[in-house]
Amino acid sequence: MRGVYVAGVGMTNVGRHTNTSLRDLGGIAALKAIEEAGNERPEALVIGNMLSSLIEQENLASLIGDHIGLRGVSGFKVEGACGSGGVAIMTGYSLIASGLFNKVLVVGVEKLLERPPSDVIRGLAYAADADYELVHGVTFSGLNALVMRYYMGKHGIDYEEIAEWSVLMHRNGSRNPFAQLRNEITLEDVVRSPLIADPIRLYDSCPLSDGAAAVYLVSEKLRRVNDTPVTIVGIGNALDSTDLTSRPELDDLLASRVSADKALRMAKVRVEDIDVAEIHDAYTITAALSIESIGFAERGRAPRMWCEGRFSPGDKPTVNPSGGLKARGHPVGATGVYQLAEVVMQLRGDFPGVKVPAEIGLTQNIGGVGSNATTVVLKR
Amino acid sequence: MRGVYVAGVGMTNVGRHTNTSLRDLGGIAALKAIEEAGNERPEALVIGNMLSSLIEQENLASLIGDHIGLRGVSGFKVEGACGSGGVAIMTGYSLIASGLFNKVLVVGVEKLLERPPSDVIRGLAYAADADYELVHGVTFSGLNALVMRYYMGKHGIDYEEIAEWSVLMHRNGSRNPFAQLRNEITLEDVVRSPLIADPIRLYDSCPLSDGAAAVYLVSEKLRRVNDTPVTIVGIGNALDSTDLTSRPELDDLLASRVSADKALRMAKVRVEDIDVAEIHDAYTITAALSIESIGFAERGRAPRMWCEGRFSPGDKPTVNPSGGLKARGHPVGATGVYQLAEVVMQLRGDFPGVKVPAEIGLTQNIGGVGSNATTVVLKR
Amino acid sequence: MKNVLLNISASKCLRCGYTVYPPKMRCIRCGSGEIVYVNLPREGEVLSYTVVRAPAKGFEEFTPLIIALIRLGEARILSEVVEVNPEEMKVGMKVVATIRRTARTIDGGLPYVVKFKPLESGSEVGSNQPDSFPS
Amino acid sequence: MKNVLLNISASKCLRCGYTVYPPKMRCIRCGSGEIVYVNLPREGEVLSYTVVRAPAKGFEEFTPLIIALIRLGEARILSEVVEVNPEEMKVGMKVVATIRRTARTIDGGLPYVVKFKPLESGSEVGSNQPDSFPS
Ligand SMILES: [Zn+2]
Ligand SMILES: [Zn+2]
Repeated sequence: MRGVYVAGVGMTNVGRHTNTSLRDLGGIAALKAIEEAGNERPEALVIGNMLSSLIEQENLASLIGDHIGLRGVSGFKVEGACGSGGVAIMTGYSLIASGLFNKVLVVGVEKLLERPPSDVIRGLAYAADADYELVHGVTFSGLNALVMRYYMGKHGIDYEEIAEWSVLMHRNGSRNPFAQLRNEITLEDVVRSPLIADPIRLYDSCPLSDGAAAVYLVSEKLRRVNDTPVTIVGIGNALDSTDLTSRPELDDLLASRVSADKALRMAKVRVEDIDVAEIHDAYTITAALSIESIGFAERGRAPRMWCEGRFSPGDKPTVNPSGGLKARGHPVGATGVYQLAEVVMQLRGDFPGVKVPAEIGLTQNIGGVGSNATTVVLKR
Repeated sequence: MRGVYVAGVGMTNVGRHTNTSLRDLGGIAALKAIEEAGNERPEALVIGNMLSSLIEQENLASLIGDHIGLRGVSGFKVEGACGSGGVAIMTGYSLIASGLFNKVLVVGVEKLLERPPSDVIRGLAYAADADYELVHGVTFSGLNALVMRYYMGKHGIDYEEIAEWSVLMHRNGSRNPFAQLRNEITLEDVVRSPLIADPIRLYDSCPLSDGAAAVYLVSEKLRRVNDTPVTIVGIGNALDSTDLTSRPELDDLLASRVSADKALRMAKVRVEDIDVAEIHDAYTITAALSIESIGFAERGRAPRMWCEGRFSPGDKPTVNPSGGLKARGHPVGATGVYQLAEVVMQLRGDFPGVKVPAEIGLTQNIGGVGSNATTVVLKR
Repeated sequence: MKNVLLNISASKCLRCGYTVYPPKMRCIRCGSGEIVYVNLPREGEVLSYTVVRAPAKGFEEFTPLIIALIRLGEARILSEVVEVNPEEMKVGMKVVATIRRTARTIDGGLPYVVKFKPLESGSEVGSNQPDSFPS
Repeated sequence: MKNVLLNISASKCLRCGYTVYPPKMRCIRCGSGEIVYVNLPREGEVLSYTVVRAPAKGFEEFTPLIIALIRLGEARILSEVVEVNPEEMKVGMKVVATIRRTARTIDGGLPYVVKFKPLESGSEVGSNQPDSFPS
């Protein structure tokens, strides 16, 4: 298989972009990545997005591609719920590895805050099973809450242990100029925040976000050794059910586990070798499950480990120096691309927030309650 | 680049599937293709779909994959408006050519008829520019009507010449057991049908459809010579603007033309060598533009040619022996996969409708008013 | 009519026996296509639950909304639990299926769905259920 | 206010001069990022038109709806034409921009947009326009 390299990245701030349209948001991130890659015209454009239907716009590759002068190139959108950014990277990787293209631009973009929150909450549940879950009014927070209560009971873990994750993420996010939530918080702030779906409180949850990120992928042929290009050495993606009920064990995120195994095997990297990781903490419980499924912790051990200082800056691996979905924010279809861009910047040494000295990095982006996951392993 | 072969196809009837859910529809087509390919478990699943958001369901790879026992495989949805099926094939092709997988199942599925027609008409306009076109209330028919009037004026073509396409398509469709419209019609029927967006009449337009189709792609390694497997020898995709207004010339479908050029060049096939083609005739005018952009006719010549008997069974190329979108129907994100499955069956000799003796076939699937196009060239 | 609506149909694999809800076309454990549909029992046990307090659009009148993951025989189901106060919910609680209306669909339909209530429910609590199924 | 709303802003490439509406961040002809925004003239000529008779949801009260592709100086725009009967529409007709309300947004907003009317419109025809902009 041909090698795939990251020649440039770009991102907008995560947050509320009232006066910036979807096409402008995607365009800004895209043009930054193109500029970093030496202003070469990409041959293909892959868009990651989940919910532009809420603002009545599909066909985003055409919309955003044409907006930035890419008329005539190849392109399309890919979607895997909140894991859309990850599958966009998987697609971009394969378009280059196949030999079809040498230069592919991957753009994740989401603009949720144009719509009222209750519409967005309903939209996010399109990741779940419309006929068997959404019909009962369960929200995405509610589905994660079912898993969280089960996990706490099974492993004997207190709410406060899990909630501590949020404190850590706000601390990291406070130093990331692209993050949506840049205030430090205390455990008491989390515990006192309103319940949104028991036992999940507001501060256990990522915010609703607008944002766009882009990565410019190139083949070996175009690799420019001077620029410390970062190599994608492993990539894996896997599906689990949309519904929670048919899973044999509620806290085993099969897609997360299988995608991580595939990516690590392909990269010939052991999980202990990872220096830095950006993982998918849509809720504090998601952080625990993702960390355990990747293999950074044994089952039921992650919260105690982060309470003991593990995964924080200085530890190996450092997890979510960006602040994660919790503090950087979660512009749904863009999140997987933000993660990749952040880890690339860590490997290059130019991430503008918490810096992690790193040779090997990992990203994991999850759609639904673990129903679609993509893991990427990168080396400098 | 590794060769990519079609080891199996499957499809449901096109039409109204009131008692079959989206997941069942996709599952039925998928399992037929898997069965044809010898019941081997695919390693990845690519879904083509545009408008499942209208029934509040995203994450279709997980939903449909898990429904048919593919838990743990890789997968995601791809979208390029009405060209979603074509870009799903492009994606499946690249997943195999890259070496990431040896067995990839591509499923196109759409279920529009659960929603009232005026909602579906609004949804189809998500292919256009929401901020600059949909805001004025223009429908997808309206956009195509603007192009049709322009084309008629520029080339001095009468309405009846264009409308004749519909008569030909109903004749072909009447022999296709999978087709939605299986009645033969006269030119007078078309001319007397109600105007939906002047000059487009009801019978100039494809129907609203439910349906699903699947193709099972394999690498060279798994090619089984006994089964007269069909090879994808060329594939091209290109973007044009979502908006109509920024295009230098309204009847030049750049994406159609560029994608066809790419596919033919890659296949080392001349356009004169094509025996059979399935093209994207969402409206009668779309047939003319697609036929001309591929190079089967000079600009402004296609309607006169089909009135003189060209493109009908017996001619080279025979175009749309299935009945096309006009009569087979247009289950939006599935259409491109139907086209591929139909041409594969023509090349194998087992298409159950109008048969075309053929060695080389072509498909072209278009999203928006030519804003995304995928062309595939196949050989037996 | 009520009895028919109360049938909760799961898929059971004839090869390995794995039984799941929602029903699937192929077995998710062994991949077999030899699937039969079986009715699940109407009584079950709460495995986990939540109280949705930030509702999706359309479910405002049902909020706070109790959602539970319930073991029903060999399978599990996700549904709403009614006729109980949020603070009375417990893992391990026994519940039984009933038919109630849920929120209007996007096209204004008023669907009736299977919900659950405590198996030996005492007096009906002040309920957020605007309508019960005509029996 | 009306004058500001009537500004129709296109992007013009400083390198090759290509001017397009809607405005783009990069030139679609030469790829240049040297783009300026220019106001298009308010008077133009119909290049093509249609009458939408099968409306998208929300536009029922505006049906039949006349939509035209209009040349405005160096660029083209797609918009509605008002104050004219469908049978009076012609390619080559001169039109001028005006501000009118369009259908409610999905969230119930009542947006005003640029529409066009015949340049030397005679008496107002029985219009399907429920509301005109307060001048
Ligand atoms: Zn089984
Ligand atoms: Zn230019």
